[in-house]
Amino acid sequence: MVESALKLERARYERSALVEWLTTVDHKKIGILYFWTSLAFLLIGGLLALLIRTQLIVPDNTFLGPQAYNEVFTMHGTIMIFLVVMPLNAAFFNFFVPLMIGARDVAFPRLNAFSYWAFLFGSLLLLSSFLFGAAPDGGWFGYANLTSSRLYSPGLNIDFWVMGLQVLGVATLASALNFFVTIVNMRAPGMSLMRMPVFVWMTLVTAVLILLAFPSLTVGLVMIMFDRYFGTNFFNPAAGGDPVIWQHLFWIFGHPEVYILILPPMGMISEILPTFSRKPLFGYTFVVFAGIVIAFLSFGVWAHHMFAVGLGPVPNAVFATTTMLIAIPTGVKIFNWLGTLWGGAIEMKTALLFAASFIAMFTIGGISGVMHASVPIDYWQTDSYFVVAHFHYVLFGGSLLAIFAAIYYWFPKMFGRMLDERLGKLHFWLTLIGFNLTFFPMHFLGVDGMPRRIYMYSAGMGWDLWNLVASIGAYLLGASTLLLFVNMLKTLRKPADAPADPWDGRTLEWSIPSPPPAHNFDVVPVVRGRDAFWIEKYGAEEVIGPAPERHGAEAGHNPQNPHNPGPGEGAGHDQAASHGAEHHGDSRIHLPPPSWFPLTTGAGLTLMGIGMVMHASDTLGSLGFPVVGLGIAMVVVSLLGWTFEPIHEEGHA
Amino acid sequence: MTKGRLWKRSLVVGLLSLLPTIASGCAVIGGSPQSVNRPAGDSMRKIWDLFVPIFWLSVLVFVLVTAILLFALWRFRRRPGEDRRPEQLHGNTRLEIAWTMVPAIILAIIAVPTLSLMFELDREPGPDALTVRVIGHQWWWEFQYPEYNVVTANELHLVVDRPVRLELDSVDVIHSFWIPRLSGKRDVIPNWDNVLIFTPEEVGIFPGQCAEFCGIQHANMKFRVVVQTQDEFDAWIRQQQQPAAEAPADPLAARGREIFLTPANACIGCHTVAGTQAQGKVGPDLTHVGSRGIIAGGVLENTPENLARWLRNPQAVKPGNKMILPRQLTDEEIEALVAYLMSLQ
Amino acid sequence: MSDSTAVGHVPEAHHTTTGISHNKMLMWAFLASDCMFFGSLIWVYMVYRGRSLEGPYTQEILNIPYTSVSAAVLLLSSLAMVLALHGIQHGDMRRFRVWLGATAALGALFLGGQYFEFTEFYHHGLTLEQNLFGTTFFVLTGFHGTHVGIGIIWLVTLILMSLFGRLTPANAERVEVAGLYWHFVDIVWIVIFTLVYLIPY
Amino acid sequence: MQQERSVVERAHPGPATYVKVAVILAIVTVIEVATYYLVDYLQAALIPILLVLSAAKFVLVVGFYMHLKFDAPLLRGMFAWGMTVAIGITLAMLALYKI
Repeated sequence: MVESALKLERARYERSALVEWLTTVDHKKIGILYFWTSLAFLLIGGLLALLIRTQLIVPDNTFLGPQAYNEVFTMHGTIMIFLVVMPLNAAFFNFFVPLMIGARDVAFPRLNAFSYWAFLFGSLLLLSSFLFGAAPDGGWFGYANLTSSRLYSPGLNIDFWVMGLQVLGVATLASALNFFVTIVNMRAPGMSLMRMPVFVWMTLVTAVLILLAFPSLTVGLVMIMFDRYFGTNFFNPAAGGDPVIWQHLFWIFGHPEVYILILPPMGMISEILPTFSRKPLFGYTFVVFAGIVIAFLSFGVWAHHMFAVGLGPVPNAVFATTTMLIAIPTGVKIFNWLGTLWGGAIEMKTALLFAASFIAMFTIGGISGVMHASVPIDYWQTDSYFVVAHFHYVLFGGSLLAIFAAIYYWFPKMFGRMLDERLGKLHFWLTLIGFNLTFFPMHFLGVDGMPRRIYMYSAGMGWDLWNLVASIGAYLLGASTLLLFVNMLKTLRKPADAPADPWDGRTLEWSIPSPPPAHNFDVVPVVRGRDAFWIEKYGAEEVIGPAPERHGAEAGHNPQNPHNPGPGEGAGHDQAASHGAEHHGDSRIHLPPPSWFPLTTGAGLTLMGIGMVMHASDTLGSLGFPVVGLGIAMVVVSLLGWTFEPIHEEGHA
Repeated sequence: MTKGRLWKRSLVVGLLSLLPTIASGCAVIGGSPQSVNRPAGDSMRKIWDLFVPIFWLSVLVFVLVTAILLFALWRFRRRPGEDRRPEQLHGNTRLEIAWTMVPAIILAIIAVPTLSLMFELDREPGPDALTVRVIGHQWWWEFQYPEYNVVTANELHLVVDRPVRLELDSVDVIHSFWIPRLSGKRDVIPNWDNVLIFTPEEVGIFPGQCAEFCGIQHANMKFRVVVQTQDEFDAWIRQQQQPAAEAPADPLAARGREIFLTPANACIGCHTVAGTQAQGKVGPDLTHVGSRGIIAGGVLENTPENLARWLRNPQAVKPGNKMILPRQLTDEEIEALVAYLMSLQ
Repeated sequence: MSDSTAVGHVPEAHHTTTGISHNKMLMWAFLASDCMFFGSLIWVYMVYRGRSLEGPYTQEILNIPYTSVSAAVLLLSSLAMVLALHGIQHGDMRRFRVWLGATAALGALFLGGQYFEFTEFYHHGLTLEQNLFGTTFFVLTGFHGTHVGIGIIWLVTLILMSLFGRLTPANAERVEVAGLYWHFVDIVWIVIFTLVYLIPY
Repeated sequence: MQQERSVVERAHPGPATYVKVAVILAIVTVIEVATYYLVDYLQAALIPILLVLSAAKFVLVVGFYMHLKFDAPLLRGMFAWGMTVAIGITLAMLALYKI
């Protein structure tokens, strides 16, 4: 009956495949859009990295000029952070958070689609700068007053950067609001906060970080924009302005941003290690709590990016202390992952190899981070290649290795096909070797006093060998990443035969077919403990009580399924799902209909950014503000259409 | 080949391929002109002495974590065909407390010397300190010695064992002043009165460079520090205090002087030669340019050939730099200018 | 579905885990985020306070009695907003429309006042480019004004929707959410009024 | 939960309370503006007085008009978190710039 109801629903919105993707509000499809888009950007960002390493492979190289090099390293950083790691995290949020909490969709499906389209268009705006020969060239950190003054950065380069990031910021905020509400408000009955998978927890924490960190970036970018467009003095020393204000605004955003990039991957690791060790996460409460503490502290450490600015010893001492404090919860997480593996029955799948290598590589990055917290040592290491090594161990050795693990882990659920393990293992070993070959020598270059962001170095500096090694490593790393793509493309040509639960999974997404049906769950599951699906599979030996811990406003009942056992009655039914399914032809599963308005709103927003960039150009200047006006009109009309479109926002209702 | 063997073999290959990197790393790092592990100033020496124990502590932590990780992976691996479900262990509060405390204690141990050294590095030097005003320009450095009324560029002369107090300022964007072997960095920010204090402890020439991205030629915003004995330094100061020679005896240099001072050639719009009508403040002061070891923000050794190369096309040598010639100089003019500039000793 | 009629009358809030509706939670999360937005603008203003290199300076130009009236207007609009919400929650659509109209009108009055204030300042030589005070003042109060403007558009949309029968007491919560936004804009002005206008130099 | 909900609904204040709050807000505003003319008498006390008064207005609007006093603790927590971070960072910046 469920099927027939769905078919009816489907028929009403029968459209061509393209239109279906353009108007989809299904969180899984949006997740897949995020997935492929950010993987495409990974290729671009990786290519830029290879250009950087090619330029630096020998001293006095003239492969790229200084202007091209500055554009390349700026875009490499900006792309990898905003266009690759964040949206890859978002791909997994989108696809898996609703599945893991037993929901049929996110709280605001159309807002979710808007997030994606604004992300895509904002990214394209940023990338289109290459076509105009005006790629951003001020670094991903865009330090004022180099960037805020048209005297020091004429041309459209920085304008593209500011406008692109503003659009991406709106997309990110919308997405964070959505996932915050989804996780807090749409959990299946029995899924109390302390039963949520750690990945969901880290998504929640990340959403909070985004909500509180991004406004600071937005305000900073607004100020750069006003300085560049309207002659304001925010960062203008000639009028008494202080360019260091930008650094504060940027790093108040920027340090939480680091955790926005690394906490979701930590969540992925916390799902993958237990699955392949067939053991629950060791110290769940501590891992979750550590994540929350990290999030809280991350707003009090920003000036450790500014130790060399000369804030004075007292502020530096304060920020050094908070920075060292934040290392403690990080250490707790690492030990708990080791504790998870200990005593397990570890299956050496590719996903596990990546996840385990994350622990080791992230530890290196974490330790060098502690070195930077020591202010005098930071006076040496900051802006040297030592720091480049450090944050690549955190963001590649951390975030990306975990994301690779997550790809191998969740690909079957997303696409219904198992990735090739042989290719996967080859990918793993080449990545691990290539990664260390690329980035470990950068520590040595830091010791040898090589500063960051230099487009060339002279032969006499003694930096030749390690730059050569790093470049060779980078080519290896590039090749190994291609293997992932080969693997995915090869796998996608195979028939979709992945079982629902290929890894003996522990969380709810493995309880439904691979790939999941549009409505996710035939019947909203009832959760009887952590690792909800594991408990359903192997019985209640591990059940931590039949969900008595919920109380007050936290308590949920299940109006969709009044016959379903409430959280208190659920224990004892081995298959809650099949139990509920008999009861009703659920005519109330209705999925939100597709909509064009998210796409047009995102396009209108981006049009505003395009107009601002045009306004700064020599040739199209007079068209700029009219285009901005057009963009605003498009946003307003789309939002009106959005408001009056006849649907219920709640996808699961 | 079974999966287990593939895994083992790959592990061995992986580790072996890492070993040479790490082993040779220890042999081939340090010893370059900007290597911080050979400190030549008190400030960097103290930083390095703080770093070394923290480094070994870090190695210890990493080895420990990795050893536990690899052991656990090996010891608790699932063999082919094995299908066991281990005990579903959820945690251990005592362990948690322990591994919260251990990092906390390690960090506290690191924090104490960190904070004390940080305050020490900022301590004001005694009255005998040499004060130099360091001014960052896109993309070269200006050094002023207010005590001696001397202005120079790209080459900072200091006295061995005499504390120096550098007052840092920028005329355009943010730079960062860094002489790796002598001291840590300090940013050079417009309107900020930043100070960098240290004492050079070795005679010699130490390269440094800008460490904050400052635009297209950030990579070539280099300088060198010449640490001298007091006598050498005094001699250098005396030489720098001389006004530029009136009219050079050498006719070629005299011709160069004439070209240099012709307003239409625009040299004097940017450069100063003390005692002439050349009083521009945009580019480096050239009063004693002939006495310097490097030119063009440290890109070139100061030789007649390099100077000629620079004058022929500064944009080819250092693309994007601010020296724009109003017209291409002829070879004859360049020769004369080189003769004149090299005569400014 | 017959058994769902029992819950059919209950507001959609009951469909959620926490009992708080999605929309309301979204708005509160957004407001928490907006605290950081205005917080950032405000701290930059505070840091630059009194650091302008040339006039016109703050104390020469701010007109406290004038702005006090503006501030009172915005406070009154908040009162009108809760009364409108009370109206729709109790099924009184006329009362709802009158008070919501009053809210929007008072908001518009505030914006008009801000417009005249800005023009006046421009005539006295305080522009965006003139000095740090002009830069920070116009951007901070301008962004607040933009928030008020968006709020007015929102309120007017709600009135129109109610006239076309698209807004009924059953979805009074939409008004509550708009009200949360409106009151937030009001409290931001309470802070700005104190920090920018009243605290002397 | 049902019980708590009904409590919430009962506690919602009516128009009389709203008007009372508005009157208090008006009075506080008048006092604030009055302090402006009493700068010479209040001197150092002025800034604390103004901060307390505006905080009072802030709390009144958030508590009564935005119903936070009567609404779910979760919402209070969310808003408090945002305010805490914003105020904390503002104070830190004021300290860094020695204001």
